[in-house]
Amino acid sequence: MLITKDNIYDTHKCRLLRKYELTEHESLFLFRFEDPEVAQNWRYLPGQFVELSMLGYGEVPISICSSARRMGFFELCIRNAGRVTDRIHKLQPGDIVGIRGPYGNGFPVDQFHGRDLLCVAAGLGMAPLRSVFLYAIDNRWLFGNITIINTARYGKELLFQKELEAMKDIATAENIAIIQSTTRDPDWPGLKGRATEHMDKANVDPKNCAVAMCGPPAMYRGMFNYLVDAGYDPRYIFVTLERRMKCGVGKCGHCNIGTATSWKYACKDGPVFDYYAIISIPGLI
Amino acid sequence: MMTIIEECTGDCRPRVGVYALTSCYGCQLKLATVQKIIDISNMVSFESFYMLSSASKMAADVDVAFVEGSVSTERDLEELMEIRKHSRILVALGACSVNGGVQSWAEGEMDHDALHKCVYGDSKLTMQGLQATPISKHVDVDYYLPGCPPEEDEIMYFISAFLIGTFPEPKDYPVCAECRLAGNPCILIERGEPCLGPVIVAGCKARCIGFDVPCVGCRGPVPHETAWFDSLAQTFLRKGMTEKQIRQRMKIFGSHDPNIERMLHSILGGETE
Amino acid sequence: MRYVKISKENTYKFLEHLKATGALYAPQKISDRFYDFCAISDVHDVEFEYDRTIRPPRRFFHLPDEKMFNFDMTRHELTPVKTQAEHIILFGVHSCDIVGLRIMDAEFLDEQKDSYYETRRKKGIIIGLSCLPDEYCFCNVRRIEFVDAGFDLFFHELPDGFLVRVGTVTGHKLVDPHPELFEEVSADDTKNMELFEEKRSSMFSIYGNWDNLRYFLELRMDHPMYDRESEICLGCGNCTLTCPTCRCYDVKDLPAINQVNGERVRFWDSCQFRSHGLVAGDHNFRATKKDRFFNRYHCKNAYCPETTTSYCVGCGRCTYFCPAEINFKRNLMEIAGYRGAV
Amino acid sequence: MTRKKIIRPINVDHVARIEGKAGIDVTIEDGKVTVAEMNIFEGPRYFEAITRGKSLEDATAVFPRVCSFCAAAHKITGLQAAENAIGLEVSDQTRKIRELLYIGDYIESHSLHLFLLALPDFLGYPDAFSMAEEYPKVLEAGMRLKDIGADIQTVIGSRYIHQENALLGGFGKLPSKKQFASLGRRLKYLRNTAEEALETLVSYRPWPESEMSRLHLALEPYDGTYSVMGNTVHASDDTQFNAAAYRMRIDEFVVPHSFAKHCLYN
Repeated sequence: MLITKDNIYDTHKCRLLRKYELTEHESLFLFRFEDPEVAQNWRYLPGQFVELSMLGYGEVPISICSSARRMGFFELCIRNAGRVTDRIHKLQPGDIVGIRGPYGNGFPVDQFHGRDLLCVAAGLGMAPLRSVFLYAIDNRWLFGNITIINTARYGKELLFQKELEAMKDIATAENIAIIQSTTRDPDWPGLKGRATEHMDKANVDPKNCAVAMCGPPAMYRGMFNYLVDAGYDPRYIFVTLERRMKCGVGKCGHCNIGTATSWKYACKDGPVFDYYAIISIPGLI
Repeated sequence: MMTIIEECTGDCRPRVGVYALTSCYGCQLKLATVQKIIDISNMVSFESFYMLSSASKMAADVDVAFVEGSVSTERDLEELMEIRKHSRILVALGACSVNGGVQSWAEGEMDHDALHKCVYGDSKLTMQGLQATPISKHVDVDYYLPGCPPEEDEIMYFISAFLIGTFPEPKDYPVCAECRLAGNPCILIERGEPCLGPVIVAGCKARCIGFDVPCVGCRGPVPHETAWFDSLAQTFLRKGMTEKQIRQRMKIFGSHDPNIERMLHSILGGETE
Repeated sequence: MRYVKISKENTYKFLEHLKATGALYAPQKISDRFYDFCAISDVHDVEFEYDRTIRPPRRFFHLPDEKMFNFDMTRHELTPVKTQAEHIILFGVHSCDIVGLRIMDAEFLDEQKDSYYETRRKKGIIIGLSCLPDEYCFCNVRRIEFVDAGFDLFFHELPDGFLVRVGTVTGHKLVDPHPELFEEVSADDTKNMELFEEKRSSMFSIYGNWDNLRYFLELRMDHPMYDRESEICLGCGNCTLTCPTCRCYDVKDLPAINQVNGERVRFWDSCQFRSHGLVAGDHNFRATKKDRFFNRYHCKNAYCPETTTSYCVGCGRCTYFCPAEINFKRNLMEIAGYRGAV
Repeated sequence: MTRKKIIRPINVDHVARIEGKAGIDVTIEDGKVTVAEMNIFEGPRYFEAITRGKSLEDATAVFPRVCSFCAAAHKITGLQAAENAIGLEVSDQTRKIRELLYIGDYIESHSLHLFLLALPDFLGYPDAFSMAEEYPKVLEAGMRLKDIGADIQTVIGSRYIHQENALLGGFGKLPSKKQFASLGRRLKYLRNTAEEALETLVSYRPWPESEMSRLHLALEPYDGTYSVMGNTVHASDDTQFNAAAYRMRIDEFVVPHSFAKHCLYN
């Protein structure tokens, strides 16, 4: 639920509770709203994002990567890649930031209920998909079998690698397949190769499966071909796109995507799009 | 919220050095005459600022060094190397430092010997001059403040941002953008005058065009290879300018741009001289 | 709709009254060839026959440069800057620009209302003015040459004055206090308006409609026009900054020298600039000049459901104010295969 | 027994609080100065060379960049030279407004020099910042004088360093009557400030007297108002010559220790 102030660009204060280093460049930040009323009522969907504001530095859109079931708290996985995120990485527990949102459509998880779930992530794409995956685990009874494929170029770049590794104990008992793979790392002891190369290990039924993907456009192209050939229902294939969502509310125009007949704002109409929306926008991926 | 200040005794203010190589001293003058200079001098400690202070050191240990001027003598080069060694952040201040300045106008036309002969004849000097070059040809530069001279608001924005541990996002769009917002009529379209607005980086709020004077390009070409000299040369040709005029005009402040020669060549052919 | 008539002399008197109501802006000549909406001190400076203003009317409601918040870094607080609530009266707005403002409304006053825009827009009074097209105009193929909403009053030129359409309650309230300035519309006046409209329609350089344009744009995405024209393009952003419907903006924080306070400001941006499509890690979604050039052709020709038009209103600014003389109309016609004078 | 010769060299490597880079070498032998050299090691920028063959518009745009403190002087001189070369007469109005621009520069650079660069010497401070607390009033007065000089240039010339709004034959756009009137009001209002500040300034210490014989050159003004623009040069030895004949009266020569040339009047 979007709780805005009179001014849609105004923010809510949030306190940083914990910061975990995930990789060399990415860390996980746990925040809590300062205002108890906001903390009580703030809801979000997996795949939605917030605008995080560091006064004096600027605002950045960050997708939420925690489970939507845990209320009043949320986690953001942030890569240190610019002026603002560099400042965020210097935050200490107890520090305050500004948050507005959540924005975007998010994954339509209601439609996923009763189906198997396949999550495919590459690189930083694991951040929004962790939210979907944790949602499914927290609502385990609503889903069939679950498979998550997490890939990165190198082992040290694999996001949430340890967290997923630790889940392997319960995974088998819960019909969850966790596949982690690297594409370029010669020293990586585990699986190697792109997501498409491990699809044979997915324990889902293509005919009754929802797919959530996040990664670079090249991955989408490969996966789309594979999924459609393998008989997955295109209506349940969803991807999330990255753009520069400066305002988050469809005003500033930086995240516009598409061509003349399907002109969209990634922040408002997306960032999650289904298979048919993607193939209707020529040249998008 | 700032990172915890390490234990410091005495003066904990950030240390600043202001240095000049070869230039007109206008950038330092601009820095020294911003309205809030006293506020700045309270927030930072000027370790070196020869133009204003006799308590200056050449290459003091500083957090940020502003360097104005081009490298035009061997001594400049030595000083620049020293400055870089003693500075955490090095800022190129102004056109000479960023782009080589007007002294690079003859770049590609006359070499240093020819320049020297033209001004000093056969007289020998004890000091060695060099072909003027931007400082980025010799050392790593952390930030650029373009302009001849730089604008007050950009200097203030940089210093304020520096004080909280960041830097302003550099502009990457041309003067035209600010000119339209200022409501000036376009003198390039209307009168066909050689306005360099389309290829020069914004920040001056189209100061000169506001006075009906075509842009001479003192802020230097738009960075990130988005200064389209070739397109503008085509436009200028259509407006009736000669190849020589176009080349000269664009090179006043842009002769060190890595693309200018290639782009002009594609439209105008080789040098006509 | 209510119709009244006003004579030319009374129009000046009416403008005087408007000036007393709020800040009056109207077209004025600012150089040999260009016009702009200027603050009017002498109503006789108002230019009734102008082609197009260099700056679009949206600038009165979505400021080119706007302070959004003051902030305090130690208290972590944003304080919204209150927008000035003075009446802004725009006189002499052509129908293309009126539709332009309606498109702006559709974008800024949707379910997520931009309060800065909203406050000013609510205080805005829009008075339209009929016009004759030049070779740059193509509002007719955009189906908006005769606007039917989005104005408070609309002045149609007659040989001896103006026929005024009253569009809103605000419009009535402007007319009502001055019965001495207005008269009833006669049959002759209506005939004269008809003649004017006839003359007007005959002056367009192209006819028909461009409803299927957007489909051709997609079917011919690799058209050589993009390569050819983007090569000439200066990437200066004039087309987008003069456009009455472009609304991209960027936001930045300006910290003060005291390390405590600062301002969050926004300013007009353009998709023709490199940083527009830039995301973290230096990846750019519109990395080349051609990508950015292409983007505008599609963005402008997308469909705006709220106004049932494309985002391009056919005002001709992007061509008229292009230093490289790139002709938007001609290029679109080339892609879609439309015939007609360029 | 022969007395050993006492040689005392004094080297100032980098003179502070001046515009430009210079050092001073002085050698004293037996109480007598034998060497006194001012080294201008500020790099050469070859203005005489780089503007050759360039269009007048472009060249005159570059000239103010010779020096930031007196940019207006270089700009206007360059324009006048170019106009002379092509036989272009400017209107009286243009000449008058140029003079005003020039005077703005005078006010600005002189107040800067006196209050920001020279004053700390008389009061025993390394710079103006460190005397700001003790002597806020005189510094503030100086800065206000500098501001009016800068604003005159900004209003007329577009900015106070490297004015662009002074072109061959005239100006791009002239300031409005209102702007001129407002400058006039401010100048009148500042008259007292200026006088007080100057009195304070001279009260700090008697100005050094020099008994050396010197020669000064000055322009005879066009209309007897202020000598910043004119055609005739007067020397303090009562000689005079036409500015166009400067090459005959002033000899420029190169000294090996300085990038700046030296001059002799004859």
